[in-house]
Amino acid sequence: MSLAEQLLAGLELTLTGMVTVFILLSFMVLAIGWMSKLAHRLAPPSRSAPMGARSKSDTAEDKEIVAAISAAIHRFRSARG
Amino acid sequence: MSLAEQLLAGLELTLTGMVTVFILLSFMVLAIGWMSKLAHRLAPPSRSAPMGARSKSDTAEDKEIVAAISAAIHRFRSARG
Amino acid sequence: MSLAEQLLAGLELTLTGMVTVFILLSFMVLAIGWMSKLAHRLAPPSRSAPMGARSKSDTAEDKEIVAAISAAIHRFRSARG
Amino acid sequence: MELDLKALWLTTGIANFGIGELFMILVGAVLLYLAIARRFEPLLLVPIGFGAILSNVPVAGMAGPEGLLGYIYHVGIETGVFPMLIFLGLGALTDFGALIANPRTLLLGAAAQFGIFVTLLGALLLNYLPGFDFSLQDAAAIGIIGGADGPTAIFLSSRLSPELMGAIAVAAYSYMALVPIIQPPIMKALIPAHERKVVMEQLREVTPLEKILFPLMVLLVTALFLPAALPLIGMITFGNLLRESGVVDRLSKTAQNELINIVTIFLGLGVGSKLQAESFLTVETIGILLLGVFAFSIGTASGVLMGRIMHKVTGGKVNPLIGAAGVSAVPMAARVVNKVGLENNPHNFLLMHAMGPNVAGVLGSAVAAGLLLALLGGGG
Amino acid sequence: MELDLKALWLTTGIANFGIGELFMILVGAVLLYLAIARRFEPLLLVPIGFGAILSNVPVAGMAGPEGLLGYIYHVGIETGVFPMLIFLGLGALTDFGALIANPRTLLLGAAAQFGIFVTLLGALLLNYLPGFDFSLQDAAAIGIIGGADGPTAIFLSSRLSPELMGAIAVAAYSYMALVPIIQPPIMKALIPAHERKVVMEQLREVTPLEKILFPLMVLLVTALFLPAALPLIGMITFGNLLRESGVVDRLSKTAQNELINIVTIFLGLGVGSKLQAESFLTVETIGILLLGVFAFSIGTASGVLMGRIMHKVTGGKVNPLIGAAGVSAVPMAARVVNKVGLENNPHNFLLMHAMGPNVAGVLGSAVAAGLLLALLGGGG
Amino acid sequence: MELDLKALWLTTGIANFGIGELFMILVGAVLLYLAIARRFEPLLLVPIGFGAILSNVPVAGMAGPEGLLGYIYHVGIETGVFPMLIFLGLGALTDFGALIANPRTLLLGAAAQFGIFVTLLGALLLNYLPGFDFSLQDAAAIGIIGGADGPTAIFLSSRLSPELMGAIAVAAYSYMALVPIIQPPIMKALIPAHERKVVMEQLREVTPLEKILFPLMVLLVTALFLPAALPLIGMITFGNLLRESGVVDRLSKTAQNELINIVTIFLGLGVGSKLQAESFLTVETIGILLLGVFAFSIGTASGVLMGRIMHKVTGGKVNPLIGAAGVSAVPMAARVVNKVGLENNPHNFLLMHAMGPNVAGVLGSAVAAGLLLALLGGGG
Ligand code: NA
Ligand code: NA
Ligand code: NA
Repeated sequence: MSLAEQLLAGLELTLTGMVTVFILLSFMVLAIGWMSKLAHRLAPPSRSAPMGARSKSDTAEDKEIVAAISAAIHRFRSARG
Repeated sequence: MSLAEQLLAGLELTLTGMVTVFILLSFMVLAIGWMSKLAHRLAPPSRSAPMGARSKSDTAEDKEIVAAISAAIHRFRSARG
Repeated sequence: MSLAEQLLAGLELTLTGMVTVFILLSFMVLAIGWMSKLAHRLAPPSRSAPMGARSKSDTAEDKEIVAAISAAIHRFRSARG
Repeated sequence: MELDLKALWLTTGIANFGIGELFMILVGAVLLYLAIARRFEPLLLVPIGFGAILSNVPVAGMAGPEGLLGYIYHVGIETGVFPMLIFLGLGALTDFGALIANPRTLLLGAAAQFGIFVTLLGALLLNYLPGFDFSLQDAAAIGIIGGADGPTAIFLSSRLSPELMGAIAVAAYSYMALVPIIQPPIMKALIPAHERKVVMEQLREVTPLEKILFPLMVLLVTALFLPAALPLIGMITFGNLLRESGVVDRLSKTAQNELINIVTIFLGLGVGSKLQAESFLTVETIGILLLGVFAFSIGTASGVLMGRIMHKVTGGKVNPLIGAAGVSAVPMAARVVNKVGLENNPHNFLLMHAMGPNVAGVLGSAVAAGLLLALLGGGG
Repeated sequence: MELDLKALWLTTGIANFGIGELFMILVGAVLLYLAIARRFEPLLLVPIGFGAILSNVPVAGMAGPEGLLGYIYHVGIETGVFPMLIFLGLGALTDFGALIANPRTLLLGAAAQFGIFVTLLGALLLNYLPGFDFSLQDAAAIGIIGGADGPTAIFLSSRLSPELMGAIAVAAYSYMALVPIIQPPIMKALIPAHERKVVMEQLREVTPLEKILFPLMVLLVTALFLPAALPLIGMITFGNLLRESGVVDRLSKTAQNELINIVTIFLGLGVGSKLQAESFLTVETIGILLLGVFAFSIGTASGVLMGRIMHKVTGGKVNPLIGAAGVSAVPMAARVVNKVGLENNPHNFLLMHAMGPNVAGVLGSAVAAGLLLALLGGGG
Repeated sequence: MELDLKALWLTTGIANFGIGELFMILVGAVLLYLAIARRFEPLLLVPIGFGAILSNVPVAGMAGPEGLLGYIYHVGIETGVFPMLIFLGLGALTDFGALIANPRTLLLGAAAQFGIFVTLLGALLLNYLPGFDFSLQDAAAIGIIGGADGPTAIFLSSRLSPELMGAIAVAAYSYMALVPIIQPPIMKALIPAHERKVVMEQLREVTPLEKILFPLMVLLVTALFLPAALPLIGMITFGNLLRESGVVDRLSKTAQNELINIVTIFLGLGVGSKLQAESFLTVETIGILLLGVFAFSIGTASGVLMGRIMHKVTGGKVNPLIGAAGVSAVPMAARVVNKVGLENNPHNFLLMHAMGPNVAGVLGSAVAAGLLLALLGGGG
């Protein structure tokens, strides 16, 4: 293969490659969209949103706990030192 | 091997198999019994029972600690919210 | 190889071996010395000493925290039981 | 460019999918559904189901000799290494205390293995139907489904009948998950209500030394009488010794966590590689799936009947329900026993009593597998 | 004794070191310096740098067929197994929520792959210079540097151009670490200030079921259209399913910790074994290192331009900056986007919005790698 | 049925056990006893002891070419990979600070290797007795017991004298556990009481940069002067760099926990596979076990005498006791030094001072192993 032929093959590869990548990822865009609709129909987000909310408040709670503990330690330490 | 011969071999296998499994596991029953006696002679269970007991009370203690911590957190939270 | 020849080879090996081990580890002694000087020039120990100190006091702090928590638990337990 | 487009088209899955592969991908999806939504033995069925999908995508060659799943199968399953390492981990995870406290429950674990042999006979009987041509080895590998122990089933079928492994593993894990549905009716049908209400006396404490000597004892008996069972029994006792010896905690922890987890991922993917359309989509697979239910039922029944015998012999001290746990399917079967026990007497907690026959069932089916290997392993 | 001393002398490194090996040890030391003092992708560059040193010590033969690094290379890299296991771990580590909430950002991940192909062409153009003789396969392996994804680059070069792997891996990881320096000027040059200030609306919540179905969907599309991408896409989706299914937490935790850590150590050492003087110290390596910067710049530019197109199409809802994250280099590129965004509007946190194109870039380059493998893998 | 019963009988262990196998199972049991009840290096001796039992059960073939232990041996020990990975983990576990603060203690680690060579000569002298026919390679592998470092001994014997590995490993680990008994009398006999009371000045702080450069320096010196020692030295320095670099904590943690634990389990089982009756039950094994005690004693003595020299040279600043730690056996030997030091002066804590020669001993014996490998590795 001459260098020019090789370069031509490379250009072809580039075209094929970018087109394929775009087609494939576009399909994924559509597929994910369908999937989300399906998922929302099977398990409506209202059901999961409070779950998300709950898990958030859990985290918040955790933070409160950590805050409580560090406050306690801080008080202890300032009492000491 | 004809199907009938095969089936006969299968029946033999079943008989051999169940007899072997029972004999072997019966031996294990005996062996475990001897082993326990030996173990109790070498290290009387009185020695290990309190250990078991201690580990139990450890667990109880752990539970108390957890209870203490959660009580503290609960108090903190009710004071807050 | 006769036993005597073998033994001679063994003696040679011993001599070679001990000399090599000593030379190599002596080189390491020197190399580590140079390395330490280099390291101290690049990052003076004063910079790292306080770091060491800080990490020590961190440990001390950790111990205080552990002490605080166990004291709290102890108090709780003695109040209870 | 034309040529190129054709080459490109030939690299797509669409151009290469056959109906069989599509169907198998659906099977993989169903396994994932059962594992995730229905919690059917997810630790194994998620990797197996995903592996089944990967193996059936054309062109990719994931299950081929140069694909990841092919390598995994070759290195870890063909050699039997992965099931053995799973047994190592199981040994490190299992507390045999209940069995040591009441060793006679080993006999319940023995009786439940009857399901293995009846299923073996069932497979041979299927040969009278057209389309079935199971060898004795195949039948033995199918029978082991009745052992209700996944790694044992995978191990034996890797030795005796690799091409049936896909169907056998799927059947074994699926039915293990169905134990709560399969077992209770059989238990109720075979045990009169008053026997189901028997409260068993509390198990005695087991000393640490007993727990250390136990795996060595099991090893010794196996070595003397059935060394062919050593690959599995040897590893489970080794893992258990790591656990109970108390001096190698870091090894024990690794065996029961990271090591078994890594091996589980690979074992599942490797088994999934045997769910390729050409070898799985046969009438024999249907036969195996049907025999599987049968196997569990017979195993449960024989365990329960042995339980009734022990009930009689001990003058009513044994609740025959615990015999059902002899099929292994740890700890599912023991939980089912506990649940059925509570239905009959709300204060009767049989869980610990059922753990004895439950772990005995693991030993029992490993012994049965060893025996089948010893008698059938060298050829036909 | 004289003979012995000579034999002893010949066993020393001093007697056997060539200038090439010494230089490569220096390269290894520089990589260690970058990794430790400059935090250039230390998880990979520490093992790679150390491996480079070990491989270039004469007599020791660490990278030879009977040396540890040689074994590692043979078992884990030649087979492609280690990069696949890394992808398994990455899948278990990655939350694709941002991509599911805004799937159109996949197109940014697609656009950024242009860097791969332009670099491929650049490599072929270098052939016009004396000393360069890259095959199409070599050029493709070099191009994948533009994918900004280490394991993908290692995987593809192990298949297409093993002798260039050392230079390719070093370039890929080094430039990934340089993303914060390479990207911002390009982003600022190609996007007008007012577009850089666009505040994007908050991403919607994604349900657990969506997260479970997402990997299966990605797997399905890949299987249908480009099965050659399955080794990488299959593993990242498997890992992600382990993570999101919620029923196999112990497997997910192991995949994202111990398993990926062990494999990372070995992968780095194995890649280091390809930094031996004779194969690394060539003019081609210099070409590859130069092309690497080029690759990242083009990828960034094309991602950013796609971002501007999406900005136009969506009527200004998309901040084009997030296009720069399409090169992958997770999570570095997304952080760079966030930082540049904050420079233009101190209240504009783009991090979550950039995570979508960022993980899309991983999928995009795995797809590109699959395509190159499909078209060039069978020979010339 | 008659035939079947005979076949069944032939599958039992009873029908196949020889006196040698039974004896070796007893040996395995004794090793387990020492490991569990007496805490003799349990991390290795539990797997070795159990492996010894498994290997000597007839029919099972666990140590054969198709058995688990046989595979482990073939994959991980024959190749030298497992000892190298252990060294990787040891490097990640070891703090070389004490050695960096006082590098001259390396000479104590050098002196203690005299035990290796004297034992080598001892093995050659045994050849004058009937029944012994050790080659130079065998003698070198036996000598390395004096290095008091298990993985080094396993590594060297896997290269030079695989058939003696069982006895060598058992001797190495057993005597390491006996260090608290073997060493004190020698230390007291060779050091006058007033020297034993010397209080050493506190070690200086070592900076993080020194700890990072240390493994690289050791690597460099080894590469220049004795590259044959690189498989072990390279791995221990790599592990140490992972530890000290501070940028790859997750790799370091994995190397010092899961990775080394998994490899330890396998290494032990694999070594156990070399305790098969036919190769272990020889007069040579008895010779090796006797030489082992000898090796440790000589190593201790030469370390201690070097300590006395350093005492003189430094004008009394060095307590010669710490020379005993030069044999390695980390951290047991350093603890013994500390204990003996406290006996002579209740306020004299020598532990940190003994850690320097202790880890130096590891380097020293790895260097000695490398040298023996370089001079004897290519044949005889
Ligand atoms: Na069973
Ligand atoms: Na990418
Ligand atoms: Na040593």
